[in-house]
Amino acid sequence: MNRTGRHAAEQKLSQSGFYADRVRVYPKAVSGIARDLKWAVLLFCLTVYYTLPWVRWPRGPGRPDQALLLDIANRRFYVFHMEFWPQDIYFLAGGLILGAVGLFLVTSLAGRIWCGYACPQTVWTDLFMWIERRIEGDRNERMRRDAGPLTFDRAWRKVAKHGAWLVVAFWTGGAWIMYFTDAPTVTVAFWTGKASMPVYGFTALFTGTTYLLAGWAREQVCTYMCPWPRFQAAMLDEQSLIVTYQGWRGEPRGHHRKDAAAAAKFGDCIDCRACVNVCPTGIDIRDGVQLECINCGLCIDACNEIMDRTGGKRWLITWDTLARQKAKAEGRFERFHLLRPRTVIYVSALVLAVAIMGVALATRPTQILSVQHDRAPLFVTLHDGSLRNAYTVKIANKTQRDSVFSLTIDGLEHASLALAEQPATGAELHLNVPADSIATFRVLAIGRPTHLKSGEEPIHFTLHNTTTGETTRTSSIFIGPGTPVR
Amino acid sequence: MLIRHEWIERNAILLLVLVLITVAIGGIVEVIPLFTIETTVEHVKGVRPYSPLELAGRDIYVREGCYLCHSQQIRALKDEVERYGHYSLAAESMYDHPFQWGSKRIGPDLARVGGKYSSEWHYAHLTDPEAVVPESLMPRYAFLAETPLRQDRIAAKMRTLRELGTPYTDDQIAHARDDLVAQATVDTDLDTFRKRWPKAVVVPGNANGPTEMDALVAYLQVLGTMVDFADVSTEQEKQ
Amino acid sequence: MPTKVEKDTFSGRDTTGHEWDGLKELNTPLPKWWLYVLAATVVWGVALLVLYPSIPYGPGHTNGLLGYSTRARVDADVKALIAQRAVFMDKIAALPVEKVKADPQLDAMALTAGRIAFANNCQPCHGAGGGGRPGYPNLASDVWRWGGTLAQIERTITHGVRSGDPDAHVSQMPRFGADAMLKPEQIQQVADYVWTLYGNQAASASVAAGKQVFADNCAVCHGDNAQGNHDVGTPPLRSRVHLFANTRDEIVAQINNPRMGVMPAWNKRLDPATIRSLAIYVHSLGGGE
Amino acid sequence: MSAAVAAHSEAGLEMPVYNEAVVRKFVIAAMFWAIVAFLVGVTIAAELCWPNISMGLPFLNFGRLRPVHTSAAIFAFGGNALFATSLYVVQRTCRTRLFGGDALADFIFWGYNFFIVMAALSYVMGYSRSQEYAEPEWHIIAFLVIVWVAYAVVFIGTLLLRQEPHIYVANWFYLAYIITIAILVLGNNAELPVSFYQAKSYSLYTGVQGAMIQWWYGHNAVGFFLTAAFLGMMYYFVPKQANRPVYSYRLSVVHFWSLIFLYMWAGPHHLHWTSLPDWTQTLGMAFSIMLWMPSWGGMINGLMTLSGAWDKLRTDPALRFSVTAVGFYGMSTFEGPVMSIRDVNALSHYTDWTIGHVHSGALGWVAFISFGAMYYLVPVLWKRSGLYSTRLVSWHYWIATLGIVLYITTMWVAGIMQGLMWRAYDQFGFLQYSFVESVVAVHPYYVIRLLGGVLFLIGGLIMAYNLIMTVRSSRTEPVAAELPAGIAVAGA
Repeated sequence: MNRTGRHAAEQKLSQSGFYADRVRVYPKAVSGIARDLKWAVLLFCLTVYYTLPWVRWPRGPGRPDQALLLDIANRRFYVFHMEFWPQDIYFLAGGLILGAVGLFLVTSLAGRIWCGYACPQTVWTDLFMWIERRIEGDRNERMRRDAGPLTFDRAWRKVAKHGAWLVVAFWTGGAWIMYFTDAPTVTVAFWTGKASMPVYGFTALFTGTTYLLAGWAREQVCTYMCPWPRFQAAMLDEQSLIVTYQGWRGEPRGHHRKDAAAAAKFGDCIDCRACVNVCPTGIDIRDGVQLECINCGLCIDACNEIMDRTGGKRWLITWDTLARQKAKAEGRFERFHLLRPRTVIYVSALVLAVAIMGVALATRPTQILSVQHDRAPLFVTLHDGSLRNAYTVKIANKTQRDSVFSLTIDGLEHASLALAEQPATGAELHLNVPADSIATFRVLAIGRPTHLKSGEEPIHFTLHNTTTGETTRTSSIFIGPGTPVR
Repeated sequence: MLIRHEWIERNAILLLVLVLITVAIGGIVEVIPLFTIETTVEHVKGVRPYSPLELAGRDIYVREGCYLCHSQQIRALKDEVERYGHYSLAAESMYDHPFQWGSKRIGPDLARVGGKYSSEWHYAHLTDPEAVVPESLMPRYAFLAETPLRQDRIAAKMRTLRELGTPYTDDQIAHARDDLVAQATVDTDLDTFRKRWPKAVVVPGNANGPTEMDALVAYLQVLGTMVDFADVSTEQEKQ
Repeated sequence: MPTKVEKDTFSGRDTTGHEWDGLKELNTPLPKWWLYVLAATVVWGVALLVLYPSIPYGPGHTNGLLGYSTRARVDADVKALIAQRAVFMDKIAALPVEKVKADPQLDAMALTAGRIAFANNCQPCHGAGGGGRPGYPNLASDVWRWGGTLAQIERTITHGVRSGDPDAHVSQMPRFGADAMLKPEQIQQVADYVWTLYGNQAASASVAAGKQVFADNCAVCHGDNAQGNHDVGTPPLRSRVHLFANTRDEIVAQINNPRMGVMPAWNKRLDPATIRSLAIYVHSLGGGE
Repeated sequence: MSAAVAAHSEAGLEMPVYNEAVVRKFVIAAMFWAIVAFLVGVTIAAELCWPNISMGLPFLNFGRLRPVHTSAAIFAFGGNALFATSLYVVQRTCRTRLFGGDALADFIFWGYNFFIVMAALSYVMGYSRSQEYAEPEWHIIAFLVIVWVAYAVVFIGTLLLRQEPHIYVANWFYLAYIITIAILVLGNNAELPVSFYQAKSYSLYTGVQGAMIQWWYGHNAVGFFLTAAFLGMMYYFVPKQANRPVYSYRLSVVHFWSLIFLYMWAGPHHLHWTSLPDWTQTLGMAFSIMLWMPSWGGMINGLMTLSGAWDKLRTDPALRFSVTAVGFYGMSTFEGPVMSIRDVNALSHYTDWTIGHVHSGALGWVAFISFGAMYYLVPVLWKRSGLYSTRLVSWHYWIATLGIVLYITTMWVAGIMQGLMWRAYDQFGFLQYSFVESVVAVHPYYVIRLLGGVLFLIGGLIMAYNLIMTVRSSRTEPVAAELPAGIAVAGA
């Protein structure tokens, strides 16, 4: 098997030294369909990331007008027309599960395209490499400079590159902060030195991590640190569409094709190493599927380019399944199997989960009623012999309007309700709860139950928003003498 | 360094000894000073060994694994101090064999539950938690009220604890069984009992002698009530 | 087993030369990034040890450059919280109790402050939530001895009952039996009468006689209709809620040799804002008039 | 392996006959206890959704069953898997039969499993010390100590009798675990029985010192039982299944010593903000952070061993479990140091975040690496030509992975929500939520967590069926000769 110069370099190191110097990868620029796709995804992702905090979404006076705002301090999460409270955080759990199953599905269909195209690590590394290339030149130029002496030319380019990286990293870290606090306000505060310490701290933290991860660590994150490649490797199967070198077509490889007789001995691969030179993780795809491959397909572009130039047939490296490759090598034909038990299960799980979440979102209550029975005293006897229980009632009004709620009780004989503060009693209480807030009331229920079963009875509270008409019910208990024990 | 490691790899006993030394260091540095540094357990007044009924209740608490859902440790955090009361001092669990600080709050912290609710509430709640707190996830402990408390072992338990350093007096151990019953009897003459066990909460009990639930409630009702924080200065709380 | 350093064909690295059950090891050097991150975490860890209390020695431990302590921090946090609320507490101290009650913000503050003060000071006698116990009034019910309005409650807390404070509530029920002010049969009769006020039955002749005894001896304090009198601290006897006398025997005992409660004056222990907050909290327990 | 066999026959050496009978017993026990642990776990997860399914029966209550679950998972399933693999690995990598004879090996098996049964029964009957992961009373622990000493004697004796000049890296880890667990158990179980005839005893330690010793024990039960020992398992089975040399011997050396040194310091991070003095908390936090890379050393060695054998993941389903296990190991050993930071811990402690973290380690790492080892071992030990069905292994893998995803995502989110609700203040500066409101809010998460647990249990049952059929079915023909290098596949 043809081993690359990279391994030769490592080999030298392995004989001495406690630690290995990293073998630098100098990916070469390439153009083609995979590259175009990657640019498109990159542009889309970065545009969304940097501009989304600036999109406005009017919500009325006194309320944030940022379309996407995760207001941790006030525990409100604004997503366009929707607003989430801490109790709604289960949508986050749902989202995480959807994300995980979605990744399972995508991986079993098309391998690690998440890694190759949409993962933030890939997107920012790509961006940083583009900057590197603009300043330090393409692969050969960079290798030559790095191998040469430290000239002024090399020095200023290095400084410029790291400077540019830091600017982008800072921009990235700054944008991150804007998702958690009003973007225009924090920008002004930031530059006038009036922002809070956490704002500066987190900006610095995310600037630093972006710079280190996308500028320095790059493919090492994917190879050594990220757990996802382990899972996805286990999730690939024979039917997954992955970047594949068509060995049956390419081998034996060789570039001595002076005459037709010699050419006939060789396969299509001319061993030009273009696929190796463009690889962002520095591997040789012709060795087959491997841990480092992120399925980005740049080697496909590189190979196609060479084939076009040398008059060979395109797609020597291509997207294909292992099963089809095996069949092709044996001269058989094999279809794609997109519908497999696994993918069907994933899709149905996804559809089900999306449906459940959609329904939950659409029917999300705009009010919450929480009723807690007082624990001390459990009940009070009044002078006329009637019994009174006290409850802490919390009403969350998640609408944007101040509302009047009516609270009623059923299941208790001769019942009346009162607020602890106000002596007046009646069958129904009217409670004001301001917009977007939780109000707490101490509610007294008075009754003369003639037969308390084992000292307590179940009762029900009904909350009716007179403004929106929404109704919520919850159950509680009414306690009297003769509690279960003693 | 790596060359020398060959020596270790070739000698099982050397490997064993080196592992032993390596793993011993962390524990020695972290544990032993907790016994030698005097401020580790704060010098505050009021903490006394558990009364016989409280001790019996505590044994039931331990037996039933209550610590799996309830912590007994108010952390030095603003919201916990507001919710549960003054943060826990090391002194407050100095007679706890073993400590019951817990590691998970499926239910609320109990470090200062003593006196927070009425004893009647505790009986009703232990019998059927959902009857008084409909949202509760707690299982029913009605069987505790039907199980008579074993009284014959209490003095032996107190003597065992005294051997481990709990300062039970001869008087306290001599009256162990009497006090066990007295604390679960409403109308007994309590003067001598109160002298031996200040701040102990007398629980209703019943004519047939204390049940396991009586003991558990007595224990719960004393939790966190022994130290009077009005008398504790911040200097005393420094560790 | 004979050992031989081999070269791994895939990675091009040397093995260590040993083999166990077919397993070999490569002699790959450590990844550089791994060492860097390890070094960074060690720097981080050491920085923590320098900045915070950490290293123990015999009788003590280092305190760290920051002078940090979790307990000092939480004390400061709680103080800040109290300071945040103090703005309101000062207003509470300055205004009469009804005005405090009328202001929703001050009311909310007072209720919370009162709840905490109640748990720390009042709960041992009056029970959690003011539920009371034999001899100690239930504050959540609608029966009051010394009055259940905000001002009356505030006054009771401030000066106490039979506390020795010059402004304390003081009253004395005569020992009708022990001092032979009533004959034993009169006591039985009046007890029967009071027993019916509780909603029970008794011999009608005795009740009628008792009613007369009551009008002659008791009504002056307890009221003609046994409705009680806040000025002298008499409870309403025509009620289902009683402090000392819940059974007929206890009624007799109370007439013979009455028990009377004592409550301390709190003005020496608590500041006016706290007392005012307590009054508002107690009033909110459910029985406030 | 084949190379080794060839080398032996060339050198005219006899292959020693190993004691595989005891390994087989431990494998069966591990499989049995795995099912028990998952089943009890599902039961108590259901009790947290609907508490009254315990019907108020004392022995079904959460407080008594939860130690059964943790002990069955850690000590019964994990322990038997470790006994099986350590005794298998030490024989082969030392090229010698177990020291001490077959009777002693059998005593370890029966003794240890008797200990498990005694412990589980004692919890449900109402004997517990109520110290986490150290619940058995004194007489059961006394018995365990005897068994453990026998185990140490057999293991160390085998090391001393070895026919190889060097001790293989897997055995370093196994040895460290055996020694350290002995120290931990003796240290944390110091207690005085009320009487020699009673199960009840009182711990020697009280309050703050007791807490420190408990978490010195508890954290290192995780560090040595669930980490170091399972790394030993990984160091044998991953290179074996991948048929590749271990990635880096030097990394093994550095991460082994740094791991066992640093781990012992990390206990106090379970006691942040408590009445444990600040200095101890700081030590715990600092050393937990330093522990990150030593932990990852094992992950790197496991994963990079696979370079060059990556395609095996598709043909060897057991390797799939091992690799995913290493991935989860990497995730939870990153999460651990993060949670040990004092301010993160203020939010995460006492919440279900911790539960999620523990299970990403327990389900993702410990269980998966054991599954991988057992799928490898069963055909080898019973001399079968391969597993009954690789398709069933795939089903097991997918169902179990989905179960883990449901479990850890919901617990993570639920934990953060609890933490946020407990510390939420309203605009006046008063606490916003009562405790019970956070109980109501986690209910849906508990239901999803239960579903995740059920999926994991179903996976375990599929595995049990597959392994039983591997031994019993005629499809997997017995092989008389030596063992296959990887796993050959009989059924499809």
